[in-house]
Amino acid sequence: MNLEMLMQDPALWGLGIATLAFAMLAVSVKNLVHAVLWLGMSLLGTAALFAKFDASFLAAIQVLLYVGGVVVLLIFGVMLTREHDNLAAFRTTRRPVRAALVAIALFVGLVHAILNTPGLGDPSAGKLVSMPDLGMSLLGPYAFAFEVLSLLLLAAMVGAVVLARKRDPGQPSAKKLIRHRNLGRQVVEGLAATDEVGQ
Amino acid sequence: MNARHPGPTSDRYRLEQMDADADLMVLNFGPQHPSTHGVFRIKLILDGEVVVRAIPYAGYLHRGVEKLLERLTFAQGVPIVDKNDYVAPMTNEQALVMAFEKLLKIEVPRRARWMRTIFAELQRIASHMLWLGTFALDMGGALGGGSGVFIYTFRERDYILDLFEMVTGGRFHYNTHTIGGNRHDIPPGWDREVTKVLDLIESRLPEYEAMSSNNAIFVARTKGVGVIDKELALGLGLTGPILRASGVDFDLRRDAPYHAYDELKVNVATATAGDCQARAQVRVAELRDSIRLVRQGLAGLPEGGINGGKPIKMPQQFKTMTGQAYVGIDTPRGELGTFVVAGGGDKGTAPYRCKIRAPSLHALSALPWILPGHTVSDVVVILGSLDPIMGEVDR
Amino acid sequence: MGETLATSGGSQVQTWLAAVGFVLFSMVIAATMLGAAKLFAVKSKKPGALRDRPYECGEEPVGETRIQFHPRYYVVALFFVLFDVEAAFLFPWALVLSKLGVAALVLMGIFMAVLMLGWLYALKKEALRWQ
Amino acid sequence: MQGLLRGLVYGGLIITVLMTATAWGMWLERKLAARMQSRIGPNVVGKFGLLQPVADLMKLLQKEEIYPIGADRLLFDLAPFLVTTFAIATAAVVPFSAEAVGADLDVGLLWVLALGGLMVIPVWMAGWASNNKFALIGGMRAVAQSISYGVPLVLTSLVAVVFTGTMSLSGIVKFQIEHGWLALWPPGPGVVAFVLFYMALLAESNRIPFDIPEAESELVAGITTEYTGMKFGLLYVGEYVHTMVGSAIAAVIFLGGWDGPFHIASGLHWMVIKTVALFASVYWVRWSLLRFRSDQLMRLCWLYLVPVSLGLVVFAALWRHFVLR
Repeated sequence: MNLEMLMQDPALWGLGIATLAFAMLAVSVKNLVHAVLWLGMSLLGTAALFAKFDASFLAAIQVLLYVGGVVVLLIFGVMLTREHDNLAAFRTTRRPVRAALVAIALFVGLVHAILNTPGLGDPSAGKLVSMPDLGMSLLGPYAFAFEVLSLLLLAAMVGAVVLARKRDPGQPSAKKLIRHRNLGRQVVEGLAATDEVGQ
Repeated sequence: MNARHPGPTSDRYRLEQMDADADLMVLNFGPQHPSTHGVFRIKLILDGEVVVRAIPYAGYLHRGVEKLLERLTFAQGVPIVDKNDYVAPMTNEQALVMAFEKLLKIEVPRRARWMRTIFAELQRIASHMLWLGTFALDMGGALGGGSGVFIYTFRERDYILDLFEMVTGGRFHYNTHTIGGNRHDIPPGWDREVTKVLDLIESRLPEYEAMSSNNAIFVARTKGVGVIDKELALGLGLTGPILRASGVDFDLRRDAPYHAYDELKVNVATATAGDCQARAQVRVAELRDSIRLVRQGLAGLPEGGINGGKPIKMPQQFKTMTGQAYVGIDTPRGELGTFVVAGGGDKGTAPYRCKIRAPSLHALSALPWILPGHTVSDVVVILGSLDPIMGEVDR
Repeated sequence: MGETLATSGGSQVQTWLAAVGFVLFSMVIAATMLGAAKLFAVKSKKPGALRDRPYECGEEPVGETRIQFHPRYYVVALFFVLFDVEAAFLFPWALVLSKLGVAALVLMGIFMAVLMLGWLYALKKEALRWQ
Repeated sequence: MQGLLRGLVYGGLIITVLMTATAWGMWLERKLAARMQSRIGPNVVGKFGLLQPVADLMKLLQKEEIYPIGADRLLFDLAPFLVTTFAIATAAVVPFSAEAVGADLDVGLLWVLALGGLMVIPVWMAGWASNNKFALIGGMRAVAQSISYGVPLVLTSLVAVVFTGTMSLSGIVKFQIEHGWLALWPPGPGVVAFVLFYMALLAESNRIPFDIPEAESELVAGITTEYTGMKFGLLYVGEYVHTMVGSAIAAVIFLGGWDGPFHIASGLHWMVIKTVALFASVYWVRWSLLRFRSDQLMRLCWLYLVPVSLGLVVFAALWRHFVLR
């Protein structure tokens, strides 16, 4: 299996174009919820690509973690914003040139990395890596990285806890006080605007 | 919920406890909602799923009963109050009739008083049965275990309605109380039927308790939820099982006896926690005590007439009457009071003013105090534990 | 076909295609039902604003529906992803458990213990408390 | 392409049977519930009301489609479609017998878990797209609950992988045919894992006592509040199919799949019996219990189910390593 053969595979072209199209949709639609769902579709396309290259485990994990997990995380992220379905600011950037430069640099970097992957175009690279092999290498040569990863996950967990923790009620920050005044006004306005029946 | 109160929310759910990064949601709970026990509306202001503030609105079932009572003659008024507390209709009749009797200073025969006691306690059983079912429904939904309890308890309630049908011919609009006594005497063999039904209910009660009040999920849902403390209960004029669950040992049947309660011993059930679980416990205990009271009443039912002897001529008798009377009786929901001012209404043949003190209305007035800080799920449970009957609230 | 076990390491592409075919068929079923409904559903002659109003117990909806939600949902999702990532690493480990020595057990034990530390921390800080 | 064809053919067969089974599973549930409540249940359409599912389908097809004001029409339509699709597609890897399997993936277990995880997205979509507060709260609850119970679900499935050393569902069954059913043997971790898996299954398919997202006494009808006609029907069917497939998966992972007790007359029929029994038991639980509150549900999951299932994985690993060697 070399590069030329790959290039002539219609299924690969179809999946690749679909994945990219969904990705484009994800960054171009106005509606934030739609954007997240298109991103989910794009990730599903990636999973299909993995499956196409016989990386069963990776494909399943891609769906389990990215589509089932990260997309849900993003959905809840969207619910943390105030306007889910009309985010005009999402489309505009104040520094288009800088953004374009970053995007181009990233693209070039990725292409460079892909082209320099050892074994690309080498027929023997198509050999299957079975799941048991994966487990073996995870606990063999990459054991240290694996353990470091647990620390990374721990850090993420602690971060989540910090995010969730209620701030010390005795010492409210100035920003929070302002927010609470607004909340109080919301309560009062909510009552005033809707008490059409009586007291 | 007006300017005089600092706002029930102030000490229960402080704004400072809320997360600064979330919006409030205004959610209408009712009037057309599966668990408002009728047409009742609470406007909830939610922080996520937690109630910050609750504003109840009543009046969707207002029928102007009190005004009607000023237009109808005294005797005509009795059947229309049946619809007030439509779960225990007979108690409404009793309260109204007793107020008229007090106004007219009419002595009710002893047999009629005993019969009224039996009726009242049967109504209590029927009402609490319905409450148990609907309360389980609130927690288990129409698509779950709750509906099982609901259907079972409705079945038992139906048996009791059968008993009333034997006496009065009606299952809902009894109109069996007249000023000065009862209209229908109990048919022969009725007491055997009653005993049969009571035995059945008593034998099945443990099963229902296992499905509801003794169930671990039931306890988890009700314990510590919707606590009404003693001060709040007394301050809002709560009565009946809700007051007794808050640790106040007060029952009109024992403390200001009417009917035949002076001759029967009422065991008043109380609890101190004041939460939904305590209210459930008190009601179940009352259920058992009512079964005992009905049995005792049937055993000691005296012979004799059931009416005041000579019929009261309507409506001339009232024309010259003056004065006022208040009678409060303990219904399944609490103190149902009727206050009547005689003379003047509709050319003198009707009461000048008739005020009905509905226990459910007072119970619902506790909502703004106890809902804040609880979740939407708890709103349903708390509402169910107060056992409101909207017909009575709105009148 | 259909007989390959995980450990045998045979190509799965055809099996994946079969799975895709299965999914396609389920989509056809769902689409057929929706399409049939489009065909047979009655259409109101009087489309009314009142009927199309979102149900809010018979009252006019007050305030925004799509509001800013509480961050606690986000935190739960975060924890879910983290535990799922952990599980993702556990799966290959579980496959080779019988072939590896005690070292693999110990390594995985450390991995899980570190994560449970995070869980304990979350518990202690009541981050997973709902409400 | 040969694989695709196989998928379509087997898919056609399995899905048709599955949908039919689910339709009459609903009938069975209604009869069961009626019996439990001293009622009769459906008895008008056909003998014993057996044609009731058909009548329901006819009715739902004719109902008017209503889009609430402010609804996101695309997602509003897409949600029921995806719920049903995902629910059915989960069955692709389930081996109903040694032959009757749509696609015997080597990562079959992960396929099941991944699609089960995907289910939450259309459910949330339905809630969000309705522009209804009850639906939105229901949707948010549904996602929070499903992902929380997804953790013990994944971890208890891992117990099976630890014991069997394979992620293929038919591989798991074959292991059980050789070594005994996981729920029964080894006696300790297997049965606990089965109970936890069953609980997580109840939560994932939104059944009492974990039916918070569709708590009809508080959220009216949860995510389905604004849905009418066939779209409501699809959401409803999706839930039942999910329960049915979930029962089948539980039977495969823990109850030996198509293996008969003591290998007696192994075959498809045992799988059917086990699935229907589990399906009925889900509804037995449903019609007997009350409902938890959302925070109690979360606490139950994160405080007890997650650590217990993780401990179970460790225990299973030790068992596998030292006892089963």
